[in-house]
Amino acid sequence: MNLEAIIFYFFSAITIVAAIGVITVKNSVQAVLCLVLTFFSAAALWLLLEAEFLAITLVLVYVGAVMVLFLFVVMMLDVDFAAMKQGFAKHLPLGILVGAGLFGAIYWVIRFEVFGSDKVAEPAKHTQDYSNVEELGRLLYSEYFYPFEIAGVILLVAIIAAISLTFRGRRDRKGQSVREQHQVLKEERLKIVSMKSEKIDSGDDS
Amino acid sequence: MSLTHYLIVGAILFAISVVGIVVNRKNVITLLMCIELMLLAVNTNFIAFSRYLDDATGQIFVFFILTVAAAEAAIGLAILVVLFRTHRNIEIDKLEELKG
Amino acid sequence: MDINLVAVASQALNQVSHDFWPIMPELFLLTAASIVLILDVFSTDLDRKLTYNLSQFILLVTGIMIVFQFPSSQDFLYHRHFIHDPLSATLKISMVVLTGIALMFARPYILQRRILRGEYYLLHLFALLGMMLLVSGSSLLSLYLGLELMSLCLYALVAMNRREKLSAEAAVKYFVMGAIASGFILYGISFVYGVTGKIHVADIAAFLNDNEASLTLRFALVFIVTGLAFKFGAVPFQMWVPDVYHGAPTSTTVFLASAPKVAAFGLAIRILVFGFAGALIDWQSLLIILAVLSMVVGNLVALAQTNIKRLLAYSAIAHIGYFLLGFIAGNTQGYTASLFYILTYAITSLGGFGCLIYMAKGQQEVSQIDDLKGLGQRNPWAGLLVSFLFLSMAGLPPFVGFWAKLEVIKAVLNVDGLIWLALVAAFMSIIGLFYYLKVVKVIFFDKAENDTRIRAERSLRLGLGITSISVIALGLFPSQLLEFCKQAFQYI
Amino acid sequence: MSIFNQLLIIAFAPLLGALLAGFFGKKLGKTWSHRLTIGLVAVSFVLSLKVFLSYFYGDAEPLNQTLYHWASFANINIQVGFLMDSLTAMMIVVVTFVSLMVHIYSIGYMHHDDGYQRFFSYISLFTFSMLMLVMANNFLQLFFGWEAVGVVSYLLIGFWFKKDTAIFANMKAFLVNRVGDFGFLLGIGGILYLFGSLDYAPVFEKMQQAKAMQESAQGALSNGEVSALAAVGLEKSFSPWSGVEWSAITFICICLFIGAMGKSAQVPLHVWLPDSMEGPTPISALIHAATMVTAGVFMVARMSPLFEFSETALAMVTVIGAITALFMGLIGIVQNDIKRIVAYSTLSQLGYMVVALGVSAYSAAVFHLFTHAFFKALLFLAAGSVIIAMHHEQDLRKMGGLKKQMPITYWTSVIGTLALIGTPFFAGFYSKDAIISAVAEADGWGSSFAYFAVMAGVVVTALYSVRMLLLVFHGQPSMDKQTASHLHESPKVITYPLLLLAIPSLAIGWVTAESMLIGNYFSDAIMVLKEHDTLAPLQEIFGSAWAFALHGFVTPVFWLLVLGAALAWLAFAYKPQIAEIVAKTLAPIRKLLQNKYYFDEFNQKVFAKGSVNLGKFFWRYGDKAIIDDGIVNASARSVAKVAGKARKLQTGYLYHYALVMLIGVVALIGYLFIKQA
Amino acid sequence: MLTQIPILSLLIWLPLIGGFLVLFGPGDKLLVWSQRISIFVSILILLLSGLLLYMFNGASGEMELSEVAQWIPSLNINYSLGVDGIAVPLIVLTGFINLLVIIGAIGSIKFRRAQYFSATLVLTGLMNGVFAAQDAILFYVFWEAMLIPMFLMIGVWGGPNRIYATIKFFLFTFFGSIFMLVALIYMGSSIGSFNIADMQKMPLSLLEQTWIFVAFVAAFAVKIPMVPVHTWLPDAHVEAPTGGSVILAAIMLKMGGYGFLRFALPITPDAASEYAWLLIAFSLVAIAYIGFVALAQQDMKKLIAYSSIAHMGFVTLGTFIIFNLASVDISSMALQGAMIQMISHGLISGALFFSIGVLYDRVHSRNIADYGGVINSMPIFGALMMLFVLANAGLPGTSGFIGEFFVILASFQTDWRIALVAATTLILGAAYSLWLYKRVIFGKPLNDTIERLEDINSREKVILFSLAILILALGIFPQPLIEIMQPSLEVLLELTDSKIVEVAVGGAH
Repeated sequence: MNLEAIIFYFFSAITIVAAIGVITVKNSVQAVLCLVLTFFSAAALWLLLEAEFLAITLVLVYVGAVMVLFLFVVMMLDVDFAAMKQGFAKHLPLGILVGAGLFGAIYWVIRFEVFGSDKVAEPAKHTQDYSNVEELGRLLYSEYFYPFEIAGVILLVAIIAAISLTFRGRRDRKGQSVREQHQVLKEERLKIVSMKSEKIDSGDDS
Repeated sequence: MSLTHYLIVGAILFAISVVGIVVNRKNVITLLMCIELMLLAVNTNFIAFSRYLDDATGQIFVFFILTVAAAEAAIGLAILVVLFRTHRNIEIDKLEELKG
Repeated sequence: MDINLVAVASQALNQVSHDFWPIMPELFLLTAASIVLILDVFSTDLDRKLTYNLSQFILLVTGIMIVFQFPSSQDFLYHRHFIHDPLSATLKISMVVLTGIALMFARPYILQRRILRGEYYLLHLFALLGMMLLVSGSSLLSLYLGLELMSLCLYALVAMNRREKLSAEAAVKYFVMGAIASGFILYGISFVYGVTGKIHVADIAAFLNDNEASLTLRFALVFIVTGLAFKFGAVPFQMWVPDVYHGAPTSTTVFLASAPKVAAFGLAIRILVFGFAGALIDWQSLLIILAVLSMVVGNLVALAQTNIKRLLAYSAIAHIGYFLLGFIAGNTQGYTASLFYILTYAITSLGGFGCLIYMAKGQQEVSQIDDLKGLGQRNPWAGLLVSFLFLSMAGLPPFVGFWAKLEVIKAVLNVDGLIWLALVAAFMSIIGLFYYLKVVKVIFFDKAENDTRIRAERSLRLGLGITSISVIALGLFPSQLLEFCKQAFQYI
Repeated sequence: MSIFNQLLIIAFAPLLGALLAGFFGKKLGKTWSHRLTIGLVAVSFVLSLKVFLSYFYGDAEPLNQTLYHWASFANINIQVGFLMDSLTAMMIVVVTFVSLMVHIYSIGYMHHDDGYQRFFSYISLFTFSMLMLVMANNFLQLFFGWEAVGVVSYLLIGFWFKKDTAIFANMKAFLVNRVGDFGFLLGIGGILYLFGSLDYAPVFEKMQQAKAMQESAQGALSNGEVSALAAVGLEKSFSPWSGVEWSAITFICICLFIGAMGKSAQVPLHVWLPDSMEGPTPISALIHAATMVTAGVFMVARMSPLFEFSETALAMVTVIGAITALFMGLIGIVQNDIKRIVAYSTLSQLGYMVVALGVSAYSAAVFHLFTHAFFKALLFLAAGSVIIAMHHEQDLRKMGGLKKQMPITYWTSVIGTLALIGTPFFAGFYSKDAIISAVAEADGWGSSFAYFAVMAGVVVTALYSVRMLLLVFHGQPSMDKQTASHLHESPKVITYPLLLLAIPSLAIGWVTAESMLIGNYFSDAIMVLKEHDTLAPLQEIFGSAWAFALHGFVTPVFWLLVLGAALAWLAFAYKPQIAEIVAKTLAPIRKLLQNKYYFDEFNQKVFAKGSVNLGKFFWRYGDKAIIDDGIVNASARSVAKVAGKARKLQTGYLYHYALVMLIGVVALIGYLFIKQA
Repeated sequence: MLTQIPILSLLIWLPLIGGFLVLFGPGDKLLVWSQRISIFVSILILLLSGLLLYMFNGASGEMELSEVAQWIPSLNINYSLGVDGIAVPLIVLTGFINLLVIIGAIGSIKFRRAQYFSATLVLTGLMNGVFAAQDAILFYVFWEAMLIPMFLMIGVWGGPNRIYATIKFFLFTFFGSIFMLVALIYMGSSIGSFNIADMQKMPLSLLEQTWIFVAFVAAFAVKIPMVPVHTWLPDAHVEAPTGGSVILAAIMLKMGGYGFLRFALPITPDAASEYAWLLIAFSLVAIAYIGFVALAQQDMKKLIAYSSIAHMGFVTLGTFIIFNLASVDISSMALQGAMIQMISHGLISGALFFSIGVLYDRVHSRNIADYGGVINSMPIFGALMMLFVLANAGLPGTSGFIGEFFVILASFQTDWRIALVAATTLILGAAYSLWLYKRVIFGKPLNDTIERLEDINSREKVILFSLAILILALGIFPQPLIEIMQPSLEVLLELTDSKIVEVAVGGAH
């Protein structure tokens, strides 16, 4: 077993264990941290695959920004996490069954007979002067400028949406609705109470 | 290491995320995390293919997926906040007013 | 080297400016929406009348632009991420119109409920942008991004009624399920990429032309079809539909049930027909299962509903089943039929959900079927128009829904061995008829609880009028719309 | 005026009267209503008589002419037209004459009734219908008349629609007749099947050919009948149930005869006739004695060319007729209602006619029809006269001794009775004796039973007729004093018709017998095969009408008659105790007779109740339980149930949704794999 | 000049436009004007129907007065109209019944009357469309669209259980016709034309024919209706307002028979001939079984509804018996019988439902037990009702007789047992009709209400007398009607010859 294999298995194991941790640990904060660990080890795997730029990005952007956002929300929301994992074990068998089924199906199409090393040979490693960032950058700004623009719009939309959903300005103010006023029924506003007419004692006030 | 090895890692991550979604009955945040896991599986797939095809397109794709995932996470969390404000909790179990 | 760079840059610029025209509507829409966004921030008008009017104006201009640059050929642009063909233009026009009508319904609704207003309109515009990019996408990447742009806007729109518990619940469900579906599609795409090494639909088609579809590719196809089915709301990926339609603000439901369906149709065409034409047999058999299940489940469960929004949601599921019939036929005629179906259905369901806004009294929502009681008595015109919509959904002549059903059934009948599918469709439409009749029954036969005439805003009356009049007008003269749909597929 | 035009007037004059009285009755008033209708019927009668005489004395040729084409398409041509020959001529005279008498009589009888105009309208309408029936030259028109007289009879029986018994009786009459019509219609279907036409002419022509064929091949063939039919292309046959084969002719004849059984009230379809006495008495005279009920006899006689070629049908006719003749007469003995006695007598006499048809003595049957019309109408009208005098009391036991107060009625009744029982020289004698001698001659299946029946019938007829005469007109009055004090002879509008009818009852026999019985008066209308000609021997003993009557005194028939009359006198006038003793000793038989052999009970329970219950059963279990609840609503319910169940799948829990989605994906993948493999 | 009038289009669109005019013009607020417009339009329709009779030649038996315009060119669906001798009488009947229903509604509909007029007129236009359409899809559009106004009519103006009834009516009919639609599309797309005449000529294998025939039977058997898919009819009739029942019975049921003649027989003759025995059997069941069921009814409308089913049994019997008949004469007789039965039943059942409406308007009950002795206070009505009841029982001299007579006679020519069963109607028909009459009309007045009933007013007289006159006229002299239909029926008979072309088996000898 060469070094690459050792690294692969090592980080794969961490990735998977951490991923399992994400869905099993009780505390959400711990879960997020598990996820962070998963990302880190996955980044290592990506490095093995010579995707340096993305591996770095994953750590910087994803772990640095997105996961922090997660943590932020988890902590901001006043949630009782103790009660949050009840009944977990009860549904586990079903979950494992489904997961195993899915995995089995996937495995069948990616098994070694299909994508094994004798079918798909690993291309030669890149030479030292190869820059992953440069290659991606060139592609991104030439061939993929159009999707790149769309991605920008998506981020804009995410900003708008996130703000409008969470921003608590004083914009929910009262106002009049002409239509509602049109449709008001007399019975809804006016209550006629029948009362006995008071007797006027003649003579008293005269 | 053959392509299959990496794909299997992706598949396992994918399966774990799916199991997480199905098994988790309480916490919406965990759901969101499972979705992140799922995207991670996808990304791993792409990168593995990209490597073995010796073609950068897959990595470009991952780049965009990461972008979208970030935006998605933002909106997801915003929705979560809205949910918390209306329900005062984020338990999946209690999201059952809409049914039938 | 510097000179060289300048030369390259100017050359590139030339090329870009030359190619600018086809994407002009999208660019306009984006720019204008962004400008309105800024205007909105500084607007002091609490009713956001300006924003609404500007939004409608933008839609109008965008629509006109699309008409003016209506292509007469099929061009792949921007490194083949963008396709400019009659189909995309056709779908874009339809979506612009549908969005415009949806906004007409939305305006009074959100005014009433004090929902954040400026962003509400703008998110519609951005969603429309996403849909336009989607239907023009010609690589899996641009399709994916368009889809996400649309979806993200829709998630936000569903959650917009921030004080409403149901709305939040719906949004969570929609978001989670939508994200899972996206994950599935992506997973599928990753395999497509892995097998073919390509992400452009044309390249995939070429690959399939030369190679037999491997099991892995077909496996990937299942994931992609799953994602598509989710967007359509086809059984068994329909679970979100009733809950979201029910929980979302009605104005959002109006939108959700119309234009995005058309966009999803575009997506399906781009992927399945442009990309996977070589695997037609495979996705055909998958779609058959989805179609049958959708027709059966949609119609059956709709039968048991008492909530009108859920009823319409299940009916939407059933309609997707019929819609898929045209797709299943796997030929131009079938796609035409499906396009016709989805367009007419979008119009009809706009009106169908719109009438709920029309009927709403103040903040009270119309949720139960029984809330429509006596509409025919209180407001015969409105009663008639609304029942036109429901009868059209039932597929009765002389409404447009009939032609839609006729078209898809005809498409299926032209395929050997699928007569049974037509019979299933016919049979399920009987069950469908039952619950639509139930609604018409409530409108006309049940006694109203009060006799007050409904006084609705002009935009509501206009919206309802447009939808139901077009339902009957297109029912009497479906030819133009049919031709419109037909020309969209002239390059397939 | 051509004969055809005369026929038009004969038929349509009463219709005109009916329409006038019916639609403008209120405006016309009572007097003008009866004047118009009577006038128009009188016109009809006069022309009928003229036509009849032209046939009786003038040997006029039969006339067959189309009035209009009712329906004609492809090669089918169904028309409305008239066939006039000796038989029809005789019938129209009977119809118009009795009708005229009844019209006149009704002026008195219906005087106080609210529905006076309506009544005249109805009886004129009846006259029209009956004329259409007898003058038809095709089966469609025959059927039209056949049903039309039924309807008018229905209307007239239910004339007093407030009376529950009346409206029950009229419905019963119509329905029982419909049973007959059911057969009749099938018979017509058979005619079309066999002859390809609904006109009489081609049918008769074919049958004449068959007759000629058979006569020429007499003896040469063992089964002449069938082969003669085969020779003219009528050999088709039916198989009503497996193993039995009927020739088409037999089938047709039996079907047609079922029709006749309904109309002419033959057992077991006789049940309506006694009940029909709920109608006004003039109706009973006109419809239920003289004309309509004889339509069946007329029809069979008209169809003699067909019946002649079916031994089976003839045997059936004989037996049915014989049963009716005897057993219905027996009921007459125990009845106490004056009209019902006459009704049963009618049944019995109809039986005689039918027996005669059965033994191929068509002429005798028709002749009896002819004479019977007069004396039976007379008896009914006389009974009506009595009933008026008794203030609508019809029970014999409450009468008696009316002879003094009502001499005209009495004497006309006596004439009618004598005619009925077949006293020589009276009209009934000629016809009845002819029938009996024909039956004696016959050797077909059932003819010996028939002979016994008709002979016994003579005694029975005399018995109940004389009994009625004695109980009504002789003996001690048993009515209450109030009635007794007001007893008087009926007015002239009533007695004149009695007198006018008494004349033919007395004399028509010896005027026409020779020509109609043994002469060839009917030769152009009735066809008899040589070997069936049971009337032939009569020619030898007949001599003249006078001689035949004298000969009548020495036949056993006469003595049976005397025996019956004597028994009646003995039991009901001389020593009433005898009647009581006999009644006691034969109590079960008496009970049987009084209950009319339980026919009504049986029909009521089995057919009426049974049908309604069957209908209810079908409705409850077939329509409601099986189709509606079992299939329609149940499927709707089960769909709703499934829908409700399916709805539960939408639990509202996100993880379930995801699970379903997942299962969906896995299932689709599985499907893909399976398809692959 | 006359021949240039697009009379069929007028007959379809005039009532439709009139109906919408009434609905959106004067409405209920200006009821008088609604009434005037409706009556005016109805009279115009009747006059146009008369003009149609005049313009119609009919000697050839082919389609006449054709109008063709492109409608949906991409599907080759045309707005194509035309009539032959089968359609003309039905259109005239529709025009006639429409006028009567409008007149009848004036007195008996108490609320939302303008809408009722409008529904009636719209219905009339659509029904004319059904009879005149020469394009299968156009036919189907009218066929289905027609359900909507009828659905509303029963649902809005109907009795207490109207909703069940009207939905049942709608679903039953839809159930049948949706499969017909599939069949029509199947044929249309395989020959590229939806023209009915083209479909009649198209070659079809026996298997195809069988399936298409099943679809046709599903559609038309429900409509006519045949046992066992008849149960919607009694419910619909009982709950429908008088006018609705009249239209339903008089015209809508006829569409089933019309459909058999126009579609099932000529398009799928071999399948029809193959399964004729089955339809004959069901027809006989309808005649006998339903006759008994009618006998058990306690509700007047239900009774008449069941009797309608029994009478329609003769239509189907006459239609399908032709496959067992060799001679054109007798086949013509059977078809004539079926057609005349349709027309006549239109008049008679219409008249009976009007009569029941007359009673219902006065007593507000359809229960037989609530009546008795009506004739005492309503003699004119009693007399008319007598005629209708007798006509219903098939009395010669009324129109009710002819159809039954022809069909029984024709069926006798194939098998006398069929005729035997069919002829039971003579007894059963008379039994339920007369028993109804006896219980309702005859007898002593049941109570004060009955005793004080007013006889029919002049409006009702117009309706009932005109029907009575037609019933009698047709019964006494049906030849004009027969002449109109005969050539077309002969053409139809030619079309029922076998379609299957024997393919010569390649000789390998």
